[in-house]
Amino acid sequence: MSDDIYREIILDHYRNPRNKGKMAEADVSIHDSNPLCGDEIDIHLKVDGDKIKDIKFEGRGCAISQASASMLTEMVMNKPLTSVKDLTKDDILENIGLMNLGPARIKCALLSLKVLKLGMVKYYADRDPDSAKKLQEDSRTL
Amino acid sequence: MSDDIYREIILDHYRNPRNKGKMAEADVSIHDSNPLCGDEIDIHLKVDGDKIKDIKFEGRGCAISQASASMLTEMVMNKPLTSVKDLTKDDILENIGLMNLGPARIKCALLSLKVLKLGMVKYYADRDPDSAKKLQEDSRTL
Amino acid sequence: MLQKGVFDVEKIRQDFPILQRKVMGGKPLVYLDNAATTQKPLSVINAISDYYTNYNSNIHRAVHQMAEEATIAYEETRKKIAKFINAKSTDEIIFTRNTTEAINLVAYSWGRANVKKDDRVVITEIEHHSNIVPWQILTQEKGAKLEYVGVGDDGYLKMHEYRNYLDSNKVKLVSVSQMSNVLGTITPVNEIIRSSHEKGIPVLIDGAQSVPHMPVDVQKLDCDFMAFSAHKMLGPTGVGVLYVKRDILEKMPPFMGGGDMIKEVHKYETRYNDLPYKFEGGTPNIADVIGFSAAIDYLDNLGMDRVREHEIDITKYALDRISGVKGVTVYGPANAKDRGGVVSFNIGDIHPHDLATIMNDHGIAIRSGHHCAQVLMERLDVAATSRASFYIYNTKQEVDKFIEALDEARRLFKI
Amino acid sequence: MLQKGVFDVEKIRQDFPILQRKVMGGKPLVYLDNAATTQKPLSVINAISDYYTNYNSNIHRAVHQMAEEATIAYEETRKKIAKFINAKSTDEIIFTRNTTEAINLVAYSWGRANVKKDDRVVITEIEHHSNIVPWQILTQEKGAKLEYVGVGDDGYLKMHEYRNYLDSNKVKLVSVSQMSNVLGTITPVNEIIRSSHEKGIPVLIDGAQSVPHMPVDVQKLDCDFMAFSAHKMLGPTGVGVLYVKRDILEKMPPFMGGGDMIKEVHKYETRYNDLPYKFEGGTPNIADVIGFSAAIDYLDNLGMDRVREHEIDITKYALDRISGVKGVTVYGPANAKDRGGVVSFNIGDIHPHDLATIMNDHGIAIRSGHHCAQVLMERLDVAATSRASFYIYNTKQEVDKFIEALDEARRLFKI
Ligand SMILES: Cc1ncc(COP(=O)(O)O)c(C=O)c1O
Ligand SMILES: Cc1ncc(COP(=O)(O)O)c(C=O)c1O
Repeated sequence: MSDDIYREIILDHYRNPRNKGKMAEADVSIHDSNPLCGDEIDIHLKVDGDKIKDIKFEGRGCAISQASASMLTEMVMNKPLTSVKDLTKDDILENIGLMNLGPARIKCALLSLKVLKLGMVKYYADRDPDSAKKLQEDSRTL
Repeated sequence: MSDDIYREIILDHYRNPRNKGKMAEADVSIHDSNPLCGDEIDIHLKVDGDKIKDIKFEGRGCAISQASASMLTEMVMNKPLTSVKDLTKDDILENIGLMNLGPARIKCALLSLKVLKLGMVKYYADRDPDSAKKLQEDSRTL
Repeated sequence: MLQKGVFDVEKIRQDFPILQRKVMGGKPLVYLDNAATTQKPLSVINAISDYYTNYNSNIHRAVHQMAEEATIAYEETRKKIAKFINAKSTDEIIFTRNTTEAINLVAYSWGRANVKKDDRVVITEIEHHSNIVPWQILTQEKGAKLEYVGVGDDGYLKMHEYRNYLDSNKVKLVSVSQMSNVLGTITPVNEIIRSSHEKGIPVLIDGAQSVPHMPVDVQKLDCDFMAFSAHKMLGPTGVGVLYVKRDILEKMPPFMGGGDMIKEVHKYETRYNDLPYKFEGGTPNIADVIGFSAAIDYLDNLGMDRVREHEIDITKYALDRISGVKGVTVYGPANAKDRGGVVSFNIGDIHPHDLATIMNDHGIAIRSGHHCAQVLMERLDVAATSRASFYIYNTKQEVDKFIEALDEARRLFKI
Repeated sequence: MLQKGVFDVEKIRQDFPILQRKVMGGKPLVYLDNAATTQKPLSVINAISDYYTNYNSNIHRAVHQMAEEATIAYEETRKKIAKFINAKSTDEIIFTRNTTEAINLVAYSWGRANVKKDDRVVITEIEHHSNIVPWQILTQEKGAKLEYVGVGDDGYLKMHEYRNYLDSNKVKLVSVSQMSNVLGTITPVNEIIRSSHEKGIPVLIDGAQSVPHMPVDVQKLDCDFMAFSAHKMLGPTGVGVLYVKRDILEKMPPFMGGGDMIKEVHKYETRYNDLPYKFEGGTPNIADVIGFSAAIDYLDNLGMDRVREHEIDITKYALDRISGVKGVTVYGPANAKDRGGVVSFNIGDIHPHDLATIMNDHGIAIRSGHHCAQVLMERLDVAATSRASFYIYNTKQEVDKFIEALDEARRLFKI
């Protein structure tokens, strides 16, 4: 099983994360951590009209959480907010190629999506309260 | 078993308690209750030199606790404090003829002795702190 | 149909190993102390053994296989309970030790943050000590006032007193039992909650006696807090539940600080965990929460409607029979439909403790004393009562034995 | 002698049904997560089943036979525990849910009555969240200050910092773990207690890791409070113990209000029960307290001296072997005699969570993360560590398997 998880691509994203770092003048910044293991992710977003113009993450944690965050940034960069809003748990797990994680490790893989959703809650809070509320609900299930 | 407990003499003391009532100008009055069942006993003492000159009790509770209190007052009336001080659990149980009570009912039978000992703690508090302390310890084991 | 009973009690009895037990030198056990704690079916006992035998592990904070299995089983129980009382979300279900801790949690966390000087907390004269003492402590600390809704001689709450308190506009919380553990009275919680809410006052329901014995739906009731104990509904000792509506829970400060209830601890500040974990400090009672799951399954399987029906049936029978015994005073509503399966009474000048001793000679377990309801005892002007209380495995034949033992007590005491 | 082990571990293993279990599709379970919770011998599992099968009843307040049997078994456990830690009296033993509740009880009851504005509470950087967060809450409420005694790179407390705090003359309480659940450090509690007492300051000992693993004598220590958990010493989940010296306990206000902790309840005032019942509100976790009794028997039978000896032996072996693995950093004292059976470490850039996943593939249960000690993690400047922790049933062969799995992790991560 470990051989399936710790494939070359995961270790590569873990050791050479894409879009990692701080962001000057982000439109939204948000932080959350996984109480299970203490993994932490910060996400910074720049939004342009209806699109994610730039995304960066900071974080520390296990290979799964950090590789997943790295891969998530690539996945949503330059994508319309509407499509990002609807990202599901399964989208993420498919993206990182880990469909068979147990419940504890799933939390690691989904932390960055949770943080991204919480960031969008913040972004939508005044602009579109209904979407904010829905995203808030979503984030609870992650 | 119940036939052994609820003998004529117990029911008699229960229904016609001796030395029951208030006491004007008691030297010591003390109250305690059994948290198990809510049985309550007050004991009032008049002490003359080294002797219990008068004792009265008030109370409500089960036949065992009330009969035991009634029989205790008869047992210690006019007796020297020194002998009352040393009364044990077994003395009481023998006196009322109930050597085979279970742990819950024993508490009922011994409540009046506990209150009497606490009364003597109060009486001895200034007069003889060592005896007071020993009686306090004793009362805890009842 | 009701003649034969609403379900097959003989079959149910076989699921409870303790009911095969003999007591007092060979007498079959007649267990009529169910309001204190109920017996446990084999499935509950096995669920606990199975946990310790196969996947005992601390939960939430580890990745090894047993930790995952234990975490899943623990959290599945939370889901099951949410469904059982129809909570909107599992986040609203907090595990405690018992009803007592659940109510204390509300008093310490919500109470200390919200109850101020001169505020009123309204309870009733029928409450269990667990729904009195926490409010005494809180109101004394805050300089607030504790008010009691009275109970009539008929066993019903004096609702006009309750409405008067509400009209004072000083009430911060109403906390009331849905079913009295002494009188059996089922209280009008729907009306209490509705009228409290009109004034914006939250309501805590002590469900220790109601949740085990009848269908309870927290969303339909619209109560703000609900507390109950696993051990009174076939589950293990050591597990209680506090339900709190989410919007209230979100604003409550933590109660017990420690492991599992935090997200991040720094030297001088702490971020608390998400709901409901914020309120579950330290290693939980994992095995017994999992055991409770099997108890919920058992009750779900029977159907709470039928549990209630069975109890009305047997209580009616018991009330009928006991009213024929000379010297008996029965407390609480006369109509079995308005009460739970609890029959409190006194007989002649036999003290309840003595009566329980005599009953015990016959293998019959009843409770005697103040039932942790001394305020009610003062109201009834008795030191204590005897209490027989029923559950799913009790039969009318057991009621008959109980009545025979009453006659024997009368003989001994010459009544 | 030590070669062959201080006692017959193979025989002990047969008493633990879970150790026969296979995990991850057929691998024998290697359980090295004992600091989180230990496994249970059959005698403990059976004691719980036996209670529910034969004498389940609520305690203290009833006279029927089963209630008596349950009350006796419950109170016998209290006696046994008093003896196990050499308390002067059973009145000083309070049952809680776990260590966390025990410490919170002290913070709420003793703490709120005694800690005032500008007072200091002194803890250390090695504490578990359960011995941090309650004091954060208390000191924040009171405007008091929380002070941390630091820990050196060698894993030992910086005792000069502790003495400086004492010299400030503002300290109201010292609360310190006797054994770190991360570093394994055994702290100099004798010296801490002696010097605190010279200043009249009471000391709470968090014994969650020490009481299960070495002989502890509260009278010899002369500590004022001691907290520990049954589930970390072969006992069931849901039971903790708080020991408090009687003269302190007598002055403490109650914590949880409710049934069983009262003597008399009136509408507006209450007389609390005798010790220790005053601090045990509501129906206790009866079954698990009785189960704990069997755990104490088991440990008594082995002898705590020998338990400690066995752990020194296996820890020494583990430290020796792991120090030979490339890329490994081990935390805590180098000398096995100064530490408990806990080995925390990191290896290369493998995150502990990933390492635990790989270990799990081999049937090895270790813990990874912050171990509820984030203040210590900040001090060590790591996000997390991996931790292997031992108990009476662990063998050197299991340590060997653990080392092999470490090598496999290095292969996967190309370290
Ligand atoms: C040192 C220490 N203190 C306190 C605790 C908390 O114990 P519990 O979770 O049983 O309350 C633990 C265990 O996790 C511990 O290791
Ligand atoms: C109405 C009511 N409330 C509260 C309680 C307290 O429950 P527990 O002892 O499980 O905390 C009881 C049971 O004794 C009860 O009957």
